[in-house]
Amino acid sequence: MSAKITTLRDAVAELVHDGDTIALEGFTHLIPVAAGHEIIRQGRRDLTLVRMTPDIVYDQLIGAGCARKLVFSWGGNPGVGSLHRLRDAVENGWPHPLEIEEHSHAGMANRYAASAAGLPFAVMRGYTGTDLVKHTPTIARITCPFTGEELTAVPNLGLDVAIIHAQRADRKGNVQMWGLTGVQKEAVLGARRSLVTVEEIVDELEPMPNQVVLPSWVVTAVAEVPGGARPSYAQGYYDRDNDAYRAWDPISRDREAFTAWLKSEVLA
Amino acid sequence: MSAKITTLRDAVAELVHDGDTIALEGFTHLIPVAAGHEIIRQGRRDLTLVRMTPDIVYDQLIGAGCARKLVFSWGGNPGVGSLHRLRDAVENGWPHPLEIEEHSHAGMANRYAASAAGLPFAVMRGYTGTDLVKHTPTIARITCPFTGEELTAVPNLGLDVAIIHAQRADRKGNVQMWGLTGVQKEAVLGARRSLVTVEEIVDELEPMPNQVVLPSWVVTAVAEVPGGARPSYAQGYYDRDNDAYRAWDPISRDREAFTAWLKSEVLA
Amino acid sequence: MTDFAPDELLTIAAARELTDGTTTFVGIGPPGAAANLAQRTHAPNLVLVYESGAIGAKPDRLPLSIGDGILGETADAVVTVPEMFNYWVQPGRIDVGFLGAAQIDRYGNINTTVIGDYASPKVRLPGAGGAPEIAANCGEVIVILRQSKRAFVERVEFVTSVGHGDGSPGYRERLGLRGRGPVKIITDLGKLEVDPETREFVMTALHEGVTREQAIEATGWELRFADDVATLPLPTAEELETLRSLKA
Amino acid sequence: MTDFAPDELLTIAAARELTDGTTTFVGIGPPGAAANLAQRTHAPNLVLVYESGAIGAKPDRLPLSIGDGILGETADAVVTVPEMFNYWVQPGRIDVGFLGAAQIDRYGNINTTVIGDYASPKVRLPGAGGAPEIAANCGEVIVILRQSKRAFVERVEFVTSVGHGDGSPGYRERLGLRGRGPVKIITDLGKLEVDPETREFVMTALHEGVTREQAIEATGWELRFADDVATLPLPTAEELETLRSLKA
Repeated sequence: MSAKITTLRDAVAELVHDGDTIALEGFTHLIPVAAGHEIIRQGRRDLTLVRMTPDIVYDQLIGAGCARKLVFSWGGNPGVGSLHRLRDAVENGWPHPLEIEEHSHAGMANRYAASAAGLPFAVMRGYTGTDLVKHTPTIARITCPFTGEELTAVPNLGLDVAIIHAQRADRKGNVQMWGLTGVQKEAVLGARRSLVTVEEIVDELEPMPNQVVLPSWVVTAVAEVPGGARPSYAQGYYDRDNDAYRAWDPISRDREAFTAWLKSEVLA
Repeated sequence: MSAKITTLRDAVAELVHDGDTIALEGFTHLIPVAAGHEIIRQGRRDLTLVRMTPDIVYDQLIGAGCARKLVFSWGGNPGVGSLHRLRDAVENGWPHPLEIEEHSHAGMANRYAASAAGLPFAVMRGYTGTDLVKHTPTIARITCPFTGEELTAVPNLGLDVAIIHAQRADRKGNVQMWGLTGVQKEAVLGARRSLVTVEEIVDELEPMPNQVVLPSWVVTAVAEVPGGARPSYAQGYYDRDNDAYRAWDPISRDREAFTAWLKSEVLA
Repeated sequence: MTDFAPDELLTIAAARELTDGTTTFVGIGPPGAAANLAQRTHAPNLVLVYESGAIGAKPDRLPLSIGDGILGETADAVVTVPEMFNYWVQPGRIDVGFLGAAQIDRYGNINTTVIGDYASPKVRLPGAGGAPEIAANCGEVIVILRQSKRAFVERVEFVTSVGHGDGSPGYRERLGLRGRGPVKIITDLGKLEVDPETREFVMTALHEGVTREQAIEATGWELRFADDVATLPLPTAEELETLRSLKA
Repeated sequence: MTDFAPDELLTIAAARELTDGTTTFVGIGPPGAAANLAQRTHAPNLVLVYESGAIGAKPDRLPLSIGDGILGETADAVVTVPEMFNYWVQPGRIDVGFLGAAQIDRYGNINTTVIGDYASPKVRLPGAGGAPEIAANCGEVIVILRQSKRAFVERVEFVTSVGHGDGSPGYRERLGLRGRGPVKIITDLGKLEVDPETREFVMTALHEGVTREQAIEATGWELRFADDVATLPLPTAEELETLRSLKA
């Protein structure tokens, strides 16, 4: 089974369903923003949104009412401040209440690794003594059968869909990304279905340093979406638009400003 | 703490002690053969030898009487046949009995991963229904605290020393290898001490596709040993000497021929 | 017609079993040669996965070992060995596992560990390698092995890789093994396939010119035959030529 | 003397705490600026490790985020995020963890999660990020934070990252935490260090021109002072210039 090369609109329509558990991953670099906006446009609801570092595109999905729950480890606008739509949902239940399931980066990274490995859980040292243990049921103790030592277990994420953005794919649907690639490989390998948006589709994938290649047969769909990671960056294509991240702060602080922004920038 | 750049002789003298648990890793590619011969020359004894694929250099270490125990997953002369010194030790106790602890590749790979991660064990699906479970005490059952599913646990390898061969290091002791790199990163990160022999020491490490870089501060010692992986290969430097692997078969079948070979080729 | 060696017959027959577009986990020896031959003939889109970490390798000659440099150089992706087993084999991403064996029994259990007593063996074999988890997790397993009473035994002396156990219904499911396990054994005499009712391997085809008596004689259990035993056509000149050019 | 902002004072003081040749886990904001400044001044062999996967980064400008492309491009090695936490942070390979905080208490416990009730919070903060495991596993932790009664509290409302717990002897050891935990807090007023006897943070130094009263006023617990309270020299023109050029 090779990846289907399709459009962003068709891919989201086919792969993302109401109620899905979905990760749009990217660790500062290569954030699949265009795909997030397409999900808003198609009006998906009751999504469980998973991401280590939900940033402004998750703030937008939450503000637009797509999410029922957020599974995450650090929810902020990096270098700027809070995610105000996230806060408004958590603190005031607007546009509706948002359940949260909160981990550390190490815990989320291990949950992605367990998901990619087809295991129900992963083992790590972590969380001991923190208050996260009291509020997050997906943290458990586990005993080493050889030494008796107590460690921490975190479960598989149970992802229905993973969406990532990569620099390139070839015409067969093999995907190539390079630079800082976070947990994107784990997200795709750990999900039942996957969509990769790419800057461009090329005839041949020239090897790059620190590349990660996902063969076509582990990807469900590929869509060419130039600029699909803006305002984050795509190494070799464009830089991070730091002004856009700063500009998000005043828009997101105010429900009306946000609603107007959504109408003019995403839904129009 | 940076890696010390030293000679093979001094590094082995300092880092490898009688009774150590030691891995000389390499998966067909980049096998640290010269380092193995130096261990034989220095007359180390009672070693627990660890390797996924013990090949002719482990056959030589075992025949030379360096080993008390072998921890492995596939012990053969790839494409040729048996390791006759290993078989003579296991079947006939020559030159002295060899204890074996036997795993699958997946199990050994996970033991290396647990070692690199500083965990007492790793979780996997494996071994279920096999007779390995009856003979290998380092295979245990473990229950998922979230789903109740039964899985398999394998322990940390407890490595005192890891030795690998790489293509290059820079003058600070940063190590670079590329091509198929097996479990070598895990071996170095999982051991208390490590030695990397390299084809050459260069001023600057030019990035290579599929490279693995080990920063100087996780390596104990680096020694320049050109050809140190022969008769295996070092991508970009020399090819595998398949004739040497075939030639090993008749030498290793016979204790006298082996002893003569050891005297003339290693100890001389 | 060209002469050919038993291993060539075996390899060519095995290559024919591979469907284009599937992913195949490839070991050394005949399985590797068969997979490379298939890629060069009827299955150009066969994805070759090697335990050394090469995914989608397209070697232009037969790799000399599963860690041959040509694999990494021609692969779509290169991964570490822990990643190969954890992210690729374990979740069942590979359609077909291609295995050899020292011994196999009527239920497809495989021994590559030891002949005789484990503690003081008659013959110490190389051991498990990747086979136990390939046999457990790949979609299905094809075994390639020359047929003889020594190799085809009533019960393997050591279960290195699980086939269908004692043949009882649901044996693999009870162990939580996800793949279908061994489904075919390709030999120099013909082909055995697992009977879905009894989980016993029965001879479903013979190479042209091979008799039932030869097969019975080369099998350590009371060999059964399918109702219709097919005849496998001999290697074609093109197949032989391609196989030999791979090894050159 | 040049004028400087409180964050500049803080950053420069923190940079001075980093010893050349050590490995430092770097977050965003003042900790990142401090580590980059140290590398550019007295600690050229400081190894900067970023949770985004860059090991040994040598950025020639201040990274705009922990995932800035400049980090990967200048790093000795780039690894995935799971590898970073499992192979590098978890086994305690990093000497110094450099953390910020929203709240910190007298025993160095850190809150970056929530102010008020968890279920219906007054302020929802960004959350844990890499901090809990950095605080648990790095050799030691240095916290960088502007000093105020809001931030320096008697008891944090949520323990995101464990310091010295309730201050009882062996608190960290009982939890199996391997690193020494928070040892210093660098503030815009001076420096607090952990008292090895009581595990309470005491003021051991003040920036030039800062009074004890200012420090007491900006601390939510009954602040103790060391027997000898040192005076930290003000930022030099060179330090300020280097810091500002980094941000340019």
